[in-house]
Amino acid sequence: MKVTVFVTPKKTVLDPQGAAVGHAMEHLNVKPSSDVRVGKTIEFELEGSDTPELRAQLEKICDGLLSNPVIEDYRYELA
Amino acid sequence: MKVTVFVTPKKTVLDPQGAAVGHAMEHLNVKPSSDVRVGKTIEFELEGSDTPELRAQLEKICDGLLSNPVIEDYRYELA
Amino acid sequence: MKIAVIQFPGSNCDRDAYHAFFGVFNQPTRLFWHKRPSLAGAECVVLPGGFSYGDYLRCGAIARFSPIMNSIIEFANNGGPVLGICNGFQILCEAGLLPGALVRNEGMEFVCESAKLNVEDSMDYFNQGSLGETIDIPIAHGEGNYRIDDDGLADLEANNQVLFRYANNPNGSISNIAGIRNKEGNVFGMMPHPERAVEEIHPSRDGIGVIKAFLKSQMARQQKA
Amino acid sequence: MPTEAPAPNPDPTLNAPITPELVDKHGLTPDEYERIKKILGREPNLTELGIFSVMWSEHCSYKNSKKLLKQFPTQKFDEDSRNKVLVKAGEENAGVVDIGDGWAICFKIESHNHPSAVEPFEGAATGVGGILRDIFTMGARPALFTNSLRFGELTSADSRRIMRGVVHGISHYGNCVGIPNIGGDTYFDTCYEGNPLVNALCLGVLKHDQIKRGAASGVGNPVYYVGAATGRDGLGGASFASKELSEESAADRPAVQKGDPFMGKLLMEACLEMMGVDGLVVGIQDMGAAGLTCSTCETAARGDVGVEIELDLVPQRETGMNSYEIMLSESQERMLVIAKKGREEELEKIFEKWDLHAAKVGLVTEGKDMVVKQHGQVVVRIPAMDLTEEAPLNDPIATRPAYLDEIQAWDIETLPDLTDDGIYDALPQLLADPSIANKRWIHRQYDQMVMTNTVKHAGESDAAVVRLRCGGPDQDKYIAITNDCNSRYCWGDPYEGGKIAVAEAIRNLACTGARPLAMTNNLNFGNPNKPESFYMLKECVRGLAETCEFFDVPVVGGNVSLYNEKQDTKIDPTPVVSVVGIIDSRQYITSSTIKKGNEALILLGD
Ligand SMILES: Nc1ncnc2c1ncn2[C@@H]1O[C@H](COP(=O)(O)OP(=O)(O)O)[C@@H](O)[C@H]1O
Repeated sequence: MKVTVFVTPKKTVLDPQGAAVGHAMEHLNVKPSSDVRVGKTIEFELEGSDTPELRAQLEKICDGLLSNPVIEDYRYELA
Repeated sequence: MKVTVFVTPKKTVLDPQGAAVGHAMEHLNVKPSSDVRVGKTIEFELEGSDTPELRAQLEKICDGLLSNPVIEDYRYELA
Repeated sequence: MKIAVIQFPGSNCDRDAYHAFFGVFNQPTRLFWHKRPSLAGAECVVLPGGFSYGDYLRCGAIARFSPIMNSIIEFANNGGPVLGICNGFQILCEAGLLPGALVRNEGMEFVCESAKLNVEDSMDYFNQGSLGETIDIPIAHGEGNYRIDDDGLADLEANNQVLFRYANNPNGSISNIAGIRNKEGNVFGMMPHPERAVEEIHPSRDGIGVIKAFLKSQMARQQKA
Repeated sequence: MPTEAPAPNPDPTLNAPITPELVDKHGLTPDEYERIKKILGREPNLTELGIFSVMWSEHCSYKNSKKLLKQFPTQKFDEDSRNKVLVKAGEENAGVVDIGDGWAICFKIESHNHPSAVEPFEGAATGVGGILRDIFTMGARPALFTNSLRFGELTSADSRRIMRGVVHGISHYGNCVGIPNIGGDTYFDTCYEGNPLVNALCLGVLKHDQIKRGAASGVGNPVYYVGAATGRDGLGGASFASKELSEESAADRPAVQKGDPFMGKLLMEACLEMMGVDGLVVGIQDMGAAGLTCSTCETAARGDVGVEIELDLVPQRETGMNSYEIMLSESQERMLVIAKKGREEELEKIFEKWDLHAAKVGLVTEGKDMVVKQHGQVVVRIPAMDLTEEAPLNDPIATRPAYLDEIQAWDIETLPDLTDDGIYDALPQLLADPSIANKRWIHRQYDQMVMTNTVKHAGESDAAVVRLRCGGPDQDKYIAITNDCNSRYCWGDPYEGGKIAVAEAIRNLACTGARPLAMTNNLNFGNPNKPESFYMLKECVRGLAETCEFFDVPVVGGNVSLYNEKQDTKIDPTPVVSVVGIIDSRQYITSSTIKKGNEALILLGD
């Protein structure tokens, strides 16, 4: 099963990287009409199927290892 | 229009961050059955609608600024 | 040679490079802010180390689109000498003036230490005859892991484009590569900092030889042209 | 005369009546509240209460420690001596000491313990950013960082996580701004489990005539806000539950500030460039812990003038922020600048060059009030001097802990002597102790060589040595710096432990060839309201002060971090001492490594 975890900076947390990227985009004449937010994706395969146990395990690694709950949110997709 | 750009390390390129994450996951008893790849998402809003011109503009910033074609692939979604 | 040291927002070895080229080598040297439209007659360009644009996105990715980069690319394509140190090397790769790319160190940590480099026989002045077999030059980077595909690597080797290799690879670079040049021999990039090894108080003075080799090789090239 | 009451706040939640519960939540005692009412001649509104609460917190007012700190010598005894203190402790953001030939150094240490416990990476990184701003605010170009770290034992996974985060955070910020981190000390002990100490020091160089003050003056001079936009960062990290301010959930209000070293670097360069222009800057102050509040009232108080700002002009990262949130935000990388009237354009141009925004937010005014407006209406009016100077000074009770008698009665002679063979077992055990073992894993992550002035960095000598380029090639100067504190000794005997910390620092300097110049310190202690904890602080300070006097080493600044307690554990008293020395000749520089072998080893002292 393919797992993709999406980690994004919390809305209220400063995203200096996003700000710098937005600035650079303007230099290339693309003007975003919102803040730019830069997040992470983590992709990997897992043996097994979509069970509550597997989701519990996944949540354990998402919360703390793959994302920092103090400043980031996460969601994941199974395919 | 909401733009999300997904940037991932090319399969053939070493991903030290992914390797480190995979290793850490094993410490938490989650054993991925593949390499772990860490990518980036860049999210922002753009005025306008899904036209060939807009896509051309987007491609210009994706290729070179948002991703480095030597080591990364990208794709984007418009919503 | 009239030397331009480029300052990008977040460059932080710009003054160090200035001090080495002007203070130690007595070359006429000027700092150039990245928004300048031209190189104003500079004969040699140095892209210093640091964290241009905070290393956001990828090291060098945003600086590569700075206004002055157009002039630098044109300058380099016309055979003008360009030296990129650390972040400067990363910018040159992003700009396509040098092949390959630099990614996170294998150990995921920033590394600052004096590194032993094996000198390659690459071109005039950049060879064991003038630099010695090994030199000690400080490194300080978190993303110095040099990557290139197999064909690219074969090309580099076939054309003797590798300048230095790490004796003890600190970052996972392919083929222990620490510094390279372009095929033509006018664009140079290296992760180690030669400007940190030029004075008595520094851990070594091997940077003097490296900077001299760069200046001499470029003067010789220009005389030939 | 009562100060005129502000208009009702545009945000109705801020017009709530002040109840004893609200006062308590703001960490103010009923007595302190009475004092506030007396100063204002009326009840404060909620924004004003918030402002008093941060300014009268221990962090800003030193209300529990100020009396003790008065024991520290602030100037050299010898009136004609070289190396006088030019800016004394407490006068400005950091102290300044003469190093000869018209040059001076400016340095200070500061803690970021609690933020690092909550989010090790960001907490440590913003600690470095904060101390950096304190130094360049004085007009000095930063030349080095050092740091003192204390963690729980490495056998604990949580301590390892905190240590990794802290070290990465320090290296991330320091490496990015391009200032070498050349030394420090690190100890591991269970008493720091969950309560790590992260003390960061920055030292800068300047000429005497470049010293800038954090004082406002000249009625009509514009007040500028420069740097990052204000967000809701740090709110609720204070004492107030942010929930009561609006309906939004607390989860959306991070107490953790996030640093942006890239912005920090740009801000530093822009400010140094601006301060280099003759007469352009009248006063300057960074927005540290209490942000806009602290910088406006302190600049006004130091200049004995009034300052008026309009919050609508303050760059904001989030929408709908009310006056309480804006005034108390702890967003990083911001500065307040008072410029010379008529030269606005010059200033704005410099910030434009560095892609930074300089927003004119107010004026220096007649009178003595700090006035804050929002949407054109006055929402805060407080006499600035009273806010900064009239904070209560406490005399907490000190009681000697009983355990001290017990452990001091212990006789070392009761320990059996090591057998000859035992030595071979004991030595590797000692060397394997993380507090004694090599710290290369830490300092290898710090750029120790950027600026190319590092002569001896972490691991090479008892104190780190840097060259300061003071003008031409023959005008180089060399200084040494060391951080020290063995908290075990302070736990065993706070007075002697304090003395030992200073003496060790001075020995370290002597060993590198340096003469001590001045000291800064970071007092990391437990809750001062607990008599036994306060006793430890009191005795440690007495030991430190006496030793400083003995060696004629003035204290030019420092920081106090109290309340380092977590449930049932409290940290051992940890007065981190950092002494800077000057090396009169380059030949005196000595390292602590054996050179070629076959050298004689001589033991001095007993
Ligand atoms: N947190 C730190 N940051 C930078 N350098 C450090 C740090 N901790 C220790 N060091 C360096 O490592 C060396 C050994 O540290 P330590 O054993 O604590 O010092 P000491 O020699 O005072 O006992 C010293 O030179 C010190 O400067």
